[in-house]
Amino acid sequence: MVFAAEEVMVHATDGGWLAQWAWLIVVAPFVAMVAIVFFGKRMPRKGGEVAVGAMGFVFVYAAALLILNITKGVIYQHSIQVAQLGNVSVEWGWVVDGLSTMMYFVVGILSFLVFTYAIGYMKGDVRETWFFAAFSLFVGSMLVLVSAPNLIQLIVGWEGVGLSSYLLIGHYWEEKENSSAGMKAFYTNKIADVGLIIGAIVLGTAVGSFRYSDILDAAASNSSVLVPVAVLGGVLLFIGAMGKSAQFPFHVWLPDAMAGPTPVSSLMHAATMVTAGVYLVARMYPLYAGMASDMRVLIVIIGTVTLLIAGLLAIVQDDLKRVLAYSTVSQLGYMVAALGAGGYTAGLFHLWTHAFFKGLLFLTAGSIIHAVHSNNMSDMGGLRKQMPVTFWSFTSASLALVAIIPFAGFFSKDEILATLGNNGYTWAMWIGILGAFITAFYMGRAMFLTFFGSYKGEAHVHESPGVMAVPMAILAVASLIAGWVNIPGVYEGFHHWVTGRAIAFPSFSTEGFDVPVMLTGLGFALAGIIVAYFVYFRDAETQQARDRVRIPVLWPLLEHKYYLDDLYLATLINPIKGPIARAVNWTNSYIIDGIVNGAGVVARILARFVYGDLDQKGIDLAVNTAAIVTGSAGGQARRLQTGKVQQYAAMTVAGAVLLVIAIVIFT
Amino acid sequence: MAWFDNGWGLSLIVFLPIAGALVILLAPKKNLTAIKSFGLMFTALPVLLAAVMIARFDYGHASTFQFGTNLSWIASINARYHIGIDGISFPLLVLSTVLTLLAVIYTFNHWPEPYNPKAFMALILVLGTAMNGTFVALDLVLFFVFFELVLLPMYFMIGIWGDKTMMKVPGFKIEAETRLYAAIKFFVFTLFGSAFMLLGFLALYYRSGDFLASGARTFDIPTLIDLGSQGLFTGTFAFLVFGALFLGFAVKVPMWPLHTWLPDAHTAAPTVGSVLLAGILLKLGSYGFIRISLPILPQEAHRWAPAIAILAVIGIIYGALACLAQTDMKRLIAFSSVGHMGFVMLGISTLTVVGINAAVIGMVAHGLITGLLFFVAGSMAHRYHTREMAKLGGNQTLMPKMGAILSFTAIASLGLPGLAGFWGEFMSLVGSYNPAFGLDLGVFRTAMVFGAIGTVLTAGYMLWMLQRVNLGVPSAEWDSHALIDTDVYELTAWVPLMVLIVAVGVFPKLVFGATNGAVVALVAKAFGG
Amino acid sequence: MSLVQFLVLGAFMFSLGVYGLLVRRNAVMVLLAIELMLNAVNLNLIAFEAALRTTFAGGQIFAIFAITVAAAEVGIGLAIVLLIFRNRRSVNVDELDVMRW
Amino acid sequence: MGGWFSEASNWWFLLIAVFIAFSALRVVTATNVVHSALFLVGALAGTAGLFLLLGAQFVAWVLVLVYIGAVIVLFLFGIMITRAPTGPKVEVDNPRRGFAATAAILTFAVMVYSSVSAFGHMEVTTVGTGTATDLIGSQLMGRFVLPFEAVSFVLLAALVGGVTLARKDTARDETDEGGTA
Repeated sequence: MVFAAEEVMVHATDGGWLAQWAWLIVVAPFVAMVAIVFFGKRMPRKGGEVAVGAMGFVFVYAAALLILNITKGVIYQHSIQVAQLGNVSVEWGWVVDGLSTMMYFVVGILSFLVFTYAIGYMKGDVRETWFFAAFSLFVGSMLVLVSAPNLIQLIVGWEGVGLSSYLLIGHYWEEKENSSAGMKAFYTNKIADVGLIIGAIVLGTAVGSFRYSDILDAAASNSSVLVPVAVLGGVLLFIGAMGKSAQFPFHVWLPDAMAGPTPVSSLMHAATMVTAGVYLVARMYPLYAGMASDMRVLIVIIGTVTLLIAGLLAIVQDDLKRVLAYSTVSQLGYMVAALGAGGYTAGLFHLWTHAFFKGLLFLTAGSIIHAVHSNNMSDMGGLRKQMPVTFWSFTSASLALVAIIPFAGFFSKDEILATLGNNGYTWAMWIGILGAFITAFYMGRAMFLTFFGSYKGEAHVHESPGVMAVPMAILAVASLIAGWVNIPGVYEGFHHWVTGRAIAFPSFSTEGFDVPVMLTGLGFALAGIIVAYFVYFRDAETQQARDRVRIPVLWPLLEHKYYLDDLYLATLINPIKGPIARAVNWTNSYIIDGIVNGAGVVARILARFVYGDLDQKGIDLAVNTAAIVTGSAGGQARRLQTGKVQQYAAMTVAGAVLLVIAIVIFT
Repeated sequence: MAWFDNGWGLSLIVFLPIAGALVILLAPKKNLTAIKSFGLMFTALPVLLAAVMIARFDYGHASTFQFGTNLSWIASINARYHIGIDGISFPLLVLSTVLTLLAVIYTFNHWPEPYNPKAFMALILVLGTAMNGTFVALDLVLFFVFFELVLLPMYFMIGIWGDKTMMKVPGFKIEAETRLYAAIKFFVFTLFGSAFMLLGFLALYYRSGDFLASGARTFDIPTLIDLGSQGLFTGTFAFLVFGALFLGFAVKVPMWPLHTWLPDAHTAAPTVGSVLLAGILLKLGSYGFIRISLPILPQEAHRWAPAIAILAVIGIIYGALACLAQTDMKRLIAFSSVGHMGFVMLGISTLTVVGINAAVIGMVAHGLITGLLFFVAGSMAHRYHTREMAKLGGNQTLMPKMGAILSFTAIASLGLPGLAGFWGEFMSLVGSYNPAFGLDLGVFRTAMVFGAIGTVLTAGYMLWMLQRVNLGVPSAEWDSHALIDTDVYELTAWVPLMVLIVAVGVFPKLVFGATNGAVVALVAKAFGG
Repeated sequence: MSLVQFLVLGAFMFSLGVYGLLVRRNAVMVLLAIELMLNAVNLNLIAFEAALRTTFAGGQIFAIFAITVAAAEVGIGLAIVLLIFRNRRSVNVDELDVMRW
Repeated sequence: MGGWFSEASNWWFLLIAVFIAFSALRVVTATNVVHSALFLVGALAGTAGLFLLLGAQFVAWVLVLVYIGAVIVLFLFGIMITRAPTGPKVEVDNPRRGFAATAAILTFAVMVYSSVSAFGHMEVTTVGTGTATDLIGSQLMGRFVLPFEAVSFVLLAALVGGVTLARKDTARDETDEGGTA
C-alpha cells in the first residue's frame, strides 16, 4: 500500500439540534431567492439585503457547525424519502460531517463576503434584483450539492450549480458573447455530467442504493457487487468532476466564464462551483482509495496536466480576470492531483486556502476593473497609490497563491508537493514544482503590470467604497492566516476536521515538513517572481525582455489556448449544430417525410387511377358520354332558343304534326 | 360517497366536458360570456372531482382499479362499459383534466382565427371527454372509441383554426396550406395506426374465447391481462398482435420513424391545440403500451423490447439533432417532444419497475412542461406574428415576464434536476442500465449512454433557442409594436403548471406515490418481478 | 249531310289559324288567328253534336264554354298586348325575344 | 258523289263553306289589321250560319252576339289603341312563311286524314226541330253547373286581370313626365 496510512478513527457526536436543523442553511438561500424574485424590486437595495442576510445566516450557522466539528466532532445524516420506485429510493437529506462542515463554512464565509461586496459592485446594474436572485440560487444549489447524502441529490445540486452559473455568466445577455459563454459553461458541464449521471447509475444500481453511506460501505467492505463496476464507476464520476472542476480537457469553459459580473467569478472560483468536482472526489474518496485505486494514476495525470497547461496559459493573458481564471484551473489541478495521489487532506486543504485567496483575487480584480473600466492589464499600471486597500489585498492574495511562507497557499501547496513525492508520484511532484514557478511568474507579471509602472488607462481611478473594501480586507487577513490551521507538527487541526466521516478510510497525513521539497518549492516560487520582476518591471520600458519570453512556437500556441476551443468547435459543436443537425432535418423532411408524403402521393396517384381511369373513364364513361352528348346537343339546340314565341309555336306545331303523322303511320 | 366510488365520479369526469359541449352548442353564438362560463364550468368540475379522487384514492392498493364500474354496453359483442383507474392512469387523468381546464382559461383571451368561440370551445370540451375517457376505459372497444374520438376535434382544430400560410411539401412540387396538410397528415397517420390497433383488438377478442371457461369472447382489459399473464397468447399470433398494437400506439407516441406528423401538426395547430396535443394526446400512445400491450402480451413485449429501446434512443438523438436545425420556434418544441417521448419509450422498453415508473412520470412531466412551452410559444407567436427565431431576440427585454417564464420552461424541458422533467429522464436511464431479466444488456446499456448524450443535445438546443429568442438586443422591428407582457389569463393558465413542475420536481412522490404500487404489481404479474 | 265535310272545313279554318299564328308579326293579328282556330274548334263541336245527338247537348254546351273562355282570352290577350305596346311602343312579336337564353 | 248534291242543305253548306274559307284565308293574309278583323267577322258569321244549319240556333246567336258583337269590337278598340300600322308598306308577316305554310298544310292533311278515316261514315242529322234552348239551359244549370260556375269565375278573373294589366300606372307615368319635362 502506497499510503503512509492512518486509519481515521470515528469518534464523533451526532451533533444534536445544530445538526438536525442544518437543513436551514440549505433552504435559506432558496427562501432568499424566492423573496427577491417577488419582492426584491421594491426593496431599497433591490433585494441585495435579503441575499446578504441569508448568506450571513448561512455563514453564522456554518461557523457554528465548524466549531462544533472542531470541538466535539460531528457525524450526522438524515434522509427523507420523496419517492420509491421498486427498490430505488429517492431521498432528500443533509449530511453534517467533517467534510461537509468544512465546505459549509467555505461556502458560507465566501458567499457572505462576496455578497456584501456585490452590494457595492452591482449597484445600479441593469438587473440587480435578478442578479441577487440567481446568485442566491447559485449558493443554494451548491449547498444542496454539499449537503447531499446521496448521489441523486448531488446531481440535483450539481446541475443546479451549472444552471445558475449559466444564468450568471450570461448576466449581460444583451451581447451574444456573454450568453454564449454561459452556454459554453453549461454545455461543457453537461457533457461531463453524462459521466457523472452514468457513473451514479452504475454505482447506485450495483449497490442497490444511491446513498454515499451504502456505496462507500460496500467499497470499504470490498463488496462483491461493487467489484465489477468500481473502477468504471470511479472513472465516470471523475469525468463529472473534471467538468465542474475545469480539468483538462474540460477546462475551456472557465476562462470564458469571466463574462459574468466579477462577484460571480469570485464565488465561482473560490467556493461554489469549481470546488464541486474536488468535493465529489473527496466525498467518494474511500472508493478511490480502495476498490477504484487502479484509476488513481489517471486522476494524478489529469491533475498535473491541467496544472501545467493552465499555468502556461495564464502567462499570455492580457485580461486580468483571465489570468486569475487560468490560475484557478491550474490550482484545481493541484487539488485533483493531490486527491489522486492519496492526499485527501492535502487536496481539501488547498481547496480551503485557495477559496480565500482566489476569492480575494477576484474581488480585487473587480475593484480594479470597477476603477479603470477595463479588464485588460495593458490599460492598467501604477494603481498602487490610488488603491491602497486593493493593492495590499492583492499582494496578500498573490503571495498566498504563489505560496510564500507564511501565507496560506504555502502550507497547502507544500503539503500537496510532499504528498505527491511521498506517494511515489515524483514526476508529478516535479511538475508541481515547475507549476509553482509558473504560478509565481504569471502572478508577478500581473502584479507588476497592474500596480507598478505608469497608468495607461483613461478612466479616473478611485479606491472602492467601504462595502467592497471591507470584505477585501477581511479576506486579505484570511489569505494570510487560513493556512495556519494545518501546520505539520504544529497544529494539524484541519486534517482532523475533514477526516471526521462516517466511513473509515485510509488517509495520508504529513508527518512534518519535507524540508527539501519545501525549500525547492519555495525557491522556484521566488525564482518565478524574480524573473517576472526582470521581464515586466525592470525592463518595462525597453520591452526587450518581454520579447524574449515570447518563445516562437509556444507563445502563439498558448495565445490560441492550444487550439482546443477551435478543435471542439470544428469537431464537435459546429458539425452537430450545422451539418449533422441539418442532415437529420433533411432526412426528416426528405426521407422519412418523403416516404410519408410519397405514400400520400402514391395514394393520390393510385386514387387518380382508380378514380380517373377506372371509375371515371370506365364506369362513369357511359354516364359522362350521356352527359356530354346531352350537353353538346343542348349547345346545338340552344340556337333554337331565339326567344321568339312564334318560332316556338312553329316548333310545337311541327312537332305535334310530326308526332301525329308518326302515330298515324305506325298504328 | 358510494355513488362517487361506484363509477359515477369517473363517469362525470369523463362525460361532463362533452355535456358542456352540447350546452354550448345551445348557447347563442353572440353570447361570449355564456360560452366562456359553460366552458369553465364543465372543465372545472372534472378538476374538482379529480381533486376529490386524489383525496379518496387508496394509495395502498394502487394496483386495483378504483372508482370504476362495469356495465353492459353492446351485449352482442360483449363490449362493456368498464371503467376504472389505477395508479398508472390516475396521474394521467388528473393531468388531462387540469390541462383541459387551463386550456379553456387560456382560450378566453386567445381565440384563434377564424374567430368562432362557440365551435372552438365545444371542440376543446369534446377533446376533454375523449382524453379523459381513454385513460379510464378498461374495455378495448371503449378504449378504441375514446382513442379515435380524440382525432375529430383535433383534426378540426388544426384544419380550421390552424396556420394558414402556404408551405411547400419538401421533395415535391406540391404547395399546400399548412393547416390542411398538417391536419390531413395527422388524421391519416393516426388512422393508419389505429386500423392496425383495431385489428389487434379484434384478434385478442376472438382469441380470448378459446381460453375463457365460459367460451364467451371478451374485450375486457383486466380479463385479457389475466389471460396474458398466464402466458396464453403465444406464437405468431401474439407476435402479429403485438406488432399491430405497436403500430397503433407508436404512431400516437410518436416513435421514430412514425413521428413526422407531429412537427407539422404542432406547428400548424392553434396554441391550445398544440398544448393538448403535446400535453395529453401523445400520452395516449405510451399509456396504451403500459395498459394494454405490456400486460396482455408480456412475452412479446419481452421479444420486442430491444427494438423499442433502439427506436426510442434513435428518437432521442434524432429529435435533438432535428431541433438544432429548426428555425421555427414551435417546430423546435414539437421536435423536442420526439426526444422526450423517446425517454418515455425507453423507460417502457426496459420492462422494469423503475423504467415504467419513469415513463409515467415522464409523461406527466412532458405534459406539464411541453404544454407550458407551447402556451408560451403560442402567446409569443400571437404577439410577434412570427415564429421565426431569426426574427425574434431580446424577448427578455421586451416582455420580461414572458421571457422569464419561457426560460423557466425551457430549462425544465432540458431535464434540470429538481424540476419535473428530470425524473423521467434519469429514471429511464437507471432502468435501461438494468433492464428486465433476459433482455440484452449490451443493447440497453448502449441505449442508456446514447440517452444520456441526448440530454446534452437537449440542453444544447433548448439553450440555443433561449439565446436566439430571449436574449440579445431586440431588433428595431419591434419598436413600433405594442408588445404587451403576459396578461392575467395567461398567468392564470401558466402559474399552476409552473407550480406543478416545481412540485413534482422537488417531491416526485406526487406521481410515484400513485404509480409505484400499480407498476410493481404490473411488472410482477406480467414479467414475474 | 256527311260529318266529314264540316270536319274538313274546320280543319281548313284551323290550319289557316295556325298559319296566321306562325307568320303574323302584329300581336293583334296573332290573336285574330287564334280566334280563327277557336272558331274551327267550335264548328267541330257543333258538328259532332249534330252527328251524335247527345241527350244533354254536350257539344253545344262545350261550344258555349269555348266561346266564353275565348272571350276571356281575348280580353286578357288584348290587355297584355296593350301593356307590351305601352312598354315597348310596338306590338311586333318578332321583337319580343327577352325569353331567349 | 253524285248523291251529295241532291241534298239541298249541302248546297247551303257549300255556299257558306266557300264564304268561310275565303274569309278565313283573308284573315291571315290581309295586310291591314282592320281588314283582317273584318274578314274574321265574315268567317264567324259564316260559322254561325253553319250552326243554324246544324240545328244549334242558340249557339249560333251566342256566337253572333258574343263574337261579332263584343269580341270584334274589342279587337277594333285594341287595334286603334295600339296604333298599329295600317298601311301596306309595312311587312306584316315574318319570313317564316314557307315553314308556317308547310306546317299548316301538314296539319290540315293530318286532320283531314284522321277525320276521314275515323268519321268518314258518319252522317249529321239535318235541320229540323233543332235543339231546344231550355235543354241547354237546364243542362247548364244542372249537369254542367260546376263547369259553368268555373267558367264564370274564369270570366271574372279575366275581367279583373284585364283591368289590372291594361290600367295605366299613374305613378310611373308621372315620373316619366317628370323625366321628360
